Amino acid sequence: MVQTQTASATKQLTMVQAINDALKLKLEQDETTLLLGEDIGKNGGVFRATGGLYDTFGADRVIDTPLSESGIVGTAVGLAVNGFKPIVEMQFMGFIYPAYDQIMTHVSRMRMKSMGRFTVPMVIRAPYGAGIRAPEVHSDSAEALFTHMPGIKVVCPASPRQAKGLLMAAIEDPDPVLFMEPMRSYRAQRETVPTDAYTCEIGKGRRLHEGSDISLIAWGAMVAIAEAAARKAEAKGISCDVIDVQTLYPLDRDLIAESVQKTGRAVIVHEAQGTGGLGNDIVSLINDEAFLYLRAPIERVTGFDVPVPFFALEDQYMPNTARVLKQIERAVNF
Amino acid sequence: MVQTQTASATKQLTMVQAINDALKLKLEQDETTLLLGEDIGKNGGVFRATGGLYDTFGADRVIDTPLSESGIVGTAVGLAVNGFKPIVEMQFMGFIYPAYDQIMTHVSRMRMKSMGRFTVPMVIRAPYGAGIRAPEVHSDSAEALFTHMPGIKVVCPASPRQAKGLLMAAIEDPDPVLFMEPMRSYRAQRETVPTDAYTCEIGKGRRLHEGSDISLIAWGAMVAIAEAAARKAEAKGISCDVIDVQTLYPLDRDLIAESVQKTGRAVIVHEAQGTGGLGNDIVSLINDEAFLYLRAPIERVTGFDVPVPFFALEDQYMPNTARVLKQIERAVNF
Amino acid sequence: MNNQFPITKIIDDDGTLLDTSYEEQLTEALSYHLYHHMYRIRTFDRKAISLQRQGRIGTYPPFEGQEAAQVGSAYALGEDDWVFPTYRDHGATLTFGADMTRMFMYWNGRVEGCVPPEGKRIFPAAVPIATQIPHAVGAAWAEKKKGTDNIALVYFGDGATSEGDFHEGLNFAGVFQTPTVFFNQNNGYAISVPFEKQTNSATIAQKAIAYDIPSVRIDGNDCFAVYFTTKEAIDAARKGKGPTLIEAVTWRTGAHTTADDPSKYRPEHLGTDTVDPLERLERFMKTYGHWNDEKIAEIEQTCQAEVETAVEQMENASQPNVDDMFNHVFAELPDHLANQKLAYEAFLKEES
Amino acid sequence: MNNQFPITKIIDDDGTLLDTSYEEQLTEALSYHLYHHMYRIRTFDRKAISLQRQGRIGTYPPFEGQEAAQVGSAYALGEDDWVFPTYRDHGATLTFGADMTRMFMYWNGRVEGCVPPEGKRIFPAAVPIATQIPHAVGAAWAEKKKGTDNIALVYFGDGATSEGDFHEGLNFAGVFQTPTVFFNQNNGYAISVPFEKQTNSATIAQKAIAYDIPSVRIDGNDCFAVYFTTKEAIDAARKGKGPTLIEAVTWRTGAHTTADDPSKYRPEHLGTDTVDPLERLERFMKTYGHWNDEKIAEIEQTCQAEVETAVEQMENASQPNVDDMFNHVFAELPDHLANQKLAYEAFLKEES
Ligand SMILES: Cc1ncc(C[n+]2csc(CCOP(=O)(O)OP(=O)(O)O)c2C)c(N)n1
Ligand SMILES: Cc1ncc(C[n+]2csc(CCOP(=O)(O)OP(=O)(O)O)c2C)c(N)n1
Ligand SMILES: [Mg+2]
Ligand SMILES: [Mg+2]
Repeated sequence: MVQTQTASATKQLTMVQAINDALKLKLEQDETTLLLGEDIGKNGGVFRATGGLYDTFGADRVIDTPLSESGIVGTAVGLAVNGFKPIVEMQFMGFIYPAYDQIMTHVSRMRMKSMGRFTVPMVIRAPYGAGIRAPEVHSDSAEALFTHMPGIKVVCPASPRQAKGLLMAAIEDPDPVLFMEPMRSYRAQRETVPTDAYTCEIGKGRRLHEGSDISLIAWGAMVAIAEAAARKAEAKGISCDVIDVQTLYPLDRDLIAESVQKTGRAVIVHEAQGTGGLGNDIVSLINDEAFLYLRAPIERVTGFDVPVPFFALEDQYMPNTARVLKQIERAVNF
Repeated sequence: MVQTQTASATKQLTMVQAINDALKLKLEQDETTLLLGEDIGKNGGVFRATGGLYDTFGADRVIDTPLSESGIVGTAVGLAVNGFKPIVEMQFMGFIYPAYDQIMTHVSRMRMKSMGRFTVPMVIRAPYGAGIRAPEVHSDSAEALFTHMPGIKVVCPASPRQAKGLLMAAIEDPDPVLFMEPMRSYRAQRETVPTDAYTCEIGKGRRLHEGSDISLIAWGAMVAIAEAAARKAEAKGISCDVIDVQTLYPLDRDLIAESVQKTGRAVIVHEAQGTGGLGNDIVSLINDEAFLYLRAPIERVTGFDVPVPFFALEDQYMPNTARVLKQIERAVNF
Repeated sequence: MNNQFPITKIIDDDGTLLDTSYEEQLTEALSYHLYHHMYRIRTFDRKAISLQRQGRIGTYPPFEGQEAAQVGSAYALGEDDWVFPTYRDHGATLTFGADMTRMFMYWNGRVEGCVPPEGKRIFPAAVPIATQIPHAVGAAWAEKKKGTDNIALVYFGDGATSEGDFHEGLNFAGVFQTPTVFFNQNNGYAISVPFEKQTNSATIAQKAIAYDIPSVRIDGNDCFAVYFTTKEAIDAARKGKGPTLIEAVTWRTGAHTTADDPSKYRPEHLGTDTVDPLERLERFMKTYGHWNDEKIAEIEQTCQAEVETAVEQMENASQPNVDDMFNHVFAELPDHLANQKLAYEAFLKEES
Repeated sequence: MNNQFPITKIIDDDGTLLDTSYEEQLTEALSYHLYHHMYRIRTFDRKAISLQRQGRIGTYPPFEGQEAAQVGSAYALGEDDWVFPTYRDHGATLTFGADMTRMFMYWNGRVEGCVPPEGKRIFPAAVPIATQIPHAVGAAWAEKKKGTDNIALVYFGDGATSEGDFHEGLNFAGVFQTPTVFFNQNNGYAISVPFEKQTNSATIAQKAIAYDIPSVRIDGNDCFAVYFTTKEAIDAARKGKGPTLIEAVTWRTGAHTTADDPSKYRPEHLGTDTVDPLERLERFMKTYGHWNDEKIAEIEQTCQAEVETAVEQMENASQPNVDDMFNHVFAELPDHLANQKLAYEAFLKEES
């Protein structure tokens, strides 16, 4: 038992532990990596994503900043163009907005405007999403504000193993990456995670379940909802192809197109508001790549077109298994 | 001749004059209206949209502010909840990003979070778009960042007459309105504009040309492109239904749905980058409302997925008549 | 710099009067009012912590230690003034007239908690740090434009001074000379980040120099210093003399929120020499003969009962209404949202 | 406040030496270098205006009047230092080593204009106001972390001080003691908004108090005051003494840009008493025997020729390349973008 389990080869980790693990490995491997953010030092981050790193790597590499998102991202631009690899934490995605100007006009455009002379290889980590009874503004899912911003990649893992591998890849990426972390999944599940360094390719989604009747397309915390709905649908005899998008920009167009070409039907699930949401891009993608295969209108199950409500109503806002199942049946019975 | 032309009833105005006219009328009609912005006072705005208003209404109502977009919008929130109707100018839409946090977390959510007790009936005017050989960042089309933000309406006129009527409606609206002004159209055309006050309904698009083969859907400066493409298509025997969307949030779903139900084909034209653009919402809308009528994939002609380039290449970035025509033919020949 | 902004006190830690010019104004009635409010909000605060521990409300940010700062300032406000609080200033808003039941509801994730009593000009607590500062400038500016003598008072923490909105708000106030009182509670920490890491300046008061706004640094645990300083700033604003920045130096006794563990980042010994603001007032009252055991007992009972009733009302409140999620986004429900609402209501019916 | 930050000069308007402690350092060589640079950038500037009028480049923001501020500061920089300019600071970047042809290209809408000569650490001009300020803090911080003695100098205008990024940047510099020189050109106006409407503070220098950063207010039209003050600030930064804010009081002689008409908002009489910075240096040089008509004529010819050549090169440059629109968005062209590029190239071929 002890031998097959080779203690050093894998660990059972939650997502937040896997993220911590990736950060630690990268801080060890690459001297130019720096962590910056509010309360990420002694306090280890409000979710403990950076727990222990301050003690190990010191205040020069794990840097508690002033409460100043634009200042954090703006100085990180300067650090990044000058040889460092800043990994900045926005305490919650709902607090990324003050840094929006810096991200829009500099982080994402620096390579373009200097024809590659100055580049900003930084990672912006942002815990996002509802479902943890947090106060107002803490529960936003703002991916669509960044997938409409050429020059930055957007990544969102759905499981501990993917979180570690994608974060390591994001840190190694020569371009800026917005790394969205589903708070609701931070401690939802433990998974066997390799102890060593590894990367998961940015730009690729994954198929979690092979099926023939309908494609379920989701990311982040909604992947678990899609999987649960798929199980219920399978019980009703509907075979689901379940796709975890993982990279929200650039999308893995081939994976999604192939899946819908096979099934002829799709339900896209996301937590952000439907209007303006990334789901619409995926509808467009399917329209472009699988029009003739479609056997029913594409369904979307998303947050309603309202601000994420205060937490007493957040469960009403978010897609859940029953809502997804209903749209699956609607598509199949069209 | 003189009598039918009733000099006081209409004027020939450019769009920027029509906007000036609307502001002037509202400042006269409603004592609570205030203009705030950078260089809108003595200077009359960098595009002269507020020309003459400082002299007429004085420094207390036409207010030159510090260079501080978040400060402008943030103080306007305070003015708006306390009895005033601020009409703020963002000098260019590319400079709205520093105010993004205020718009996202307060302007658009104040009614929601106070259950209607505090409301923010303000108008944010923002000249947008490429095509005038402006420096970097001055040419952004950022509508999709605001149509994904429940609680604010987004309006974008395509002609002088509509600009005046829509702006007056925006000022009268009890909710915040982002009013996008296509810089390229500011002086492109003169139109007969009624001298008196009038409003055009927010939430409604308009059909500019009736046709049966394909729906062309556009807004702002792209309406003229769509119309030109329609004329070329008509010459080739393709009959186009041309729709000016006008209100980008909430969309006039019925108008678009009816049109595509009739034609079975659609080309959506917008200037913003395709990925994450509002075009995808319209694709979704058509998927939802006209799936069974579709005879070809929906086409989009948009800015490429790159930052708006420096002006030597801006004509290459933007949709033009030839690009639109090509997609029309592609859809029709599908 | 420090010396330009010494900490002003009216009473000392042991309750003795330091600034005798205020002697006549430190009446028994004032002592009781301030004590009552401080005791009341402390009772609320401790109850909220215990409710959170029992899972009866959500994450909660306690203000224990900051009662003098919150009560002293809010007590100085006039009926028609505006208040712009943060998530930690419900002690102040309760003092100013917010409804206690709704305050509990707020911390239970209910949007109803943001709605002030009719006519009370209390803004929903700002969650994104510093964003409320320009709001207070705008609301005060509106009063000035209307020609009233109402003012706006805005609360914010030491951490908030690092955000752009702090800067932009104060700059506008300076330029337009709005009747705004900027009330800073410097409680030494922004979550885990100590003030010395937040900024290189020794004080927050000195930051007002950038905008040529008068400023003052006071002992935020001296309820009299807070009350009279705030009152003077408010009076100046009412008289058209423009804005003031007040830095009230105080101390958060407990955790940042119930989800926070200050032992992770705050050295044990820090704050141990800070005298509790209620105790400090008690000492003063006892020294100057204002203290009456019976009256105090009565106050304490009243407050306990009020808090218990509010908890009960919060827990007996009707269930959150799904309609509320849709109804307050726009003045009129747009068609697409009306459809979403209808469809969701139908779905809920089916499911049940 | 004003008195705390008097305007420092080394030479007077009439060219006489005021601060004799610098006497030895005001060498003939220095005079010529500064004159050469100032004359050179003025030649560029005037040429650019005339090109714009002829429609040969796009909208252009002239810096005439600010030559001493730009040259004096840029001339104080070391080879490996960083510069973060705005759209109006190409006088400074040309002095520091930017390529003149590319500068003309920039104002002709060519992205090539942002690319500095190999090894030159000149950032693309920041267009959104004040956003470059934190960049300079970060780049300087990186130098500190690497243990070099390089510094970063950032240019910004008076209007920029109202933006949140000014505040956040300076606050970071104070906290992390980065080797950053904040070089403000207070030219009295932000487009049409005069400094007194931009902020209530009498000076920009005093704003540094908020961050406990040393600051100084100088005559920005005195090239020696600018040069030596900047040099001292740079030296302090190199030696680990942290950031400095310099307010260089100057005057924009012309319009905000070629699209602007200052007569709309700027009273005629303003600025008339400002002595042109080149003329001021000329007076000094003449008084102190540095002026040599022949040498000056040579400088003038060299500069004219250089500018003409640069214009020619700009106009003979290869056409803008459509590929460039696609190729520099990411390190590797993503598939969807590669497809857009291919399709567009095919379309262009069809069309032609
Ligand atoms: C823009 C923004 N960034 C981050 C946060 C997360 N956050 C909540 S409270 C807090 C610290 C605030 O410190 P301070 O201003 O001193 O107020 P205090 O909590 O001490 O009352 C932080 C970082 C936030 N709410 N808003
Ligand atoms: C964020 C932002 N808002 C508005 C503008 C438009 N704008 C360009 S220059 C300018 C004035 C800048 O004034 P100042 O900082 O004094 O610099 P100067 O132009 O005088 O050199 C404005 C408002 C901008 N570029 N960026
Ligand atoms: Mg604090
Ligand atoms: Mg200026």
